[in-house]
Amino acid sequence: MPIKVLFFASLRERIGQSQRLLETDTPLTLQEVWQRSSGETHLPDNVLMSVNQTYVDANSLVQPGDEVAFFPPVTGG
Amino acid sequence: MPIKVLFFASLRERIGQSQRLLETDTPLTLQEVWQRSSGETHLPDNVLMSVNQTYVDANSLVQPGDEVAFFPPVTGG
Amino acid sequence: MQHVDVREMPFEPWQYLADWQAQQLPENARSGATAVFVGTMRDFNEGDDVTGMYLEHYPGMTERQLATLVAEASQRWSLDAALVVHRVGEILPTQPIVLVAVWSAHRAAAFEACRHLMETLKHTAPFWKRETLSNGTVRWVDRNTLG
Amino acid sequence: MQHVDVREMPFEPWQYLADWQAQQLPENARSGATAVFVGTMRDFNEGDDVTGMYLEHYPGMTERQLATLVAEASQRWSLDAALVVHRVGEILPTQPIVLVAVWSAHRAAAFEACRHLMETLKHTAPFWKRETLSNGTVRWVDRNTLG
Repeated sequence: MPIKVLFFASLRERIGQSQRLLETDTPLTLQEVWQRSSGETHLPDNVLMSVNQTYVDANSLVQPGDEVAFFPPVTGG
Repeated sequence: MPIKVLFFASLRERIGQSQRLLETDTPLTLQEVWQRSSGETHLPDNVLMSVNQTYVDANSLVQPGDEVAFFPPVTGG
Repeated sequence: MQHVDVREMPFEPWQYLADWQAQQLPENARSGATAVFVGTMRDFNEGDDVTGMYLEHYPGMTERQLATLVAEASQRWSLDAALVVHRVGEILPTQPIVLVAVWSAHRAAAFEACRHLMETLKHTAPFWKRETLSNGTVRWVDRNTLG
Repeated sequence: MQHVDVREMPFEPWQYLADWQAQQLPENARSGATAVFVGTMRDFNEGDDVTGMYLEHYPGMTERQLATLVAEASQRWSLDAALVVHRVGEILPTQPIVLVAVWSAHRAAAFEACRHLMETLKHTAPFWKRETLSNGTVRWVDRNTLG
């Protein structure tokens, strides 16, 4: 099962894509998911992350089949 | 011009009247207004007072023609 | 825009807000943040079942005191608009008693002004509640709930 | 009773409240205190004239996060009911963006829960604003206003 990676808002525009599938048979760190999906080496401090639609921190592990999202600080309400 | 004295709510029921006119040619203290209108000697601590529909404290002077009200703590809202 | 309405007639707060905003508030005064509080008569108080209530007020001073509170809050928080509606007379459980609404450019101001208006209203506006309990007892409420 | 509505369609907050309360809230859940906040799109931000806004969200997670915030607030303040409505998509100045309403037995709980819900929504619910300025510039809002 691939990992599904989503990007939103200004981050989506900067990365130049809204969705990416990462093929993997083993768990990946969020840093690895970021590097393989964004093409950028460094995960910026102010990027928020979720796994399976729940907030996580940058140390979380991602399992094959998970849905990961990277996005900028939220500005609703 | 007489001083018009009003009583409200539980205080009105205790004093047994809602309105009283005090004839006077000179200013009275609120203590004097209370004594002459309520028939009670002591002005209770928790009684609120207004002169001409504005809150005042027990040391205020009342002029002939003024409207004075005595009432218990308010409980609206 | 500031409005105070002390009334015997029941009112529906959301309909009142819709009508007042449509008729009294220009569109540019509606932008930003609106905070609203509605107090509704409960059917219990201090552990007893309450079947009815009479709200006495001081005609003249009540309206004047509410207008003063609204004017002070409007100035302190730079409100675009403020509205206070309060029932008097006979009130039944589940009927709205009080509506406080404020319009501001900023949400902190809206929240704080609305809450402050409710607290000062409860502590200084001349209203007195007389409750009728389910056992027929009639009693004056002698203090407000904390809040 | 808890409800979250993330919607593209404009809504009139007072009408929404009237309808929702009439259809969803039993009379005994309406008693006590109701606190409401409405956030409306302004026609200015950071000193610039704003003519339009697009609100992006994360379908699925947005609803889930709002439901979590509502459930947490409902438990923490023993709310009788809570409602969150939030627009997404294209929004015009003076249109309502967000409505938060809570029903409680006590006014302090109502005020605090309503304000807390708005603050946590603004800091954790996945929405992103993209503004169009009067000079044609399009920009992402990069942080929320304080407050």
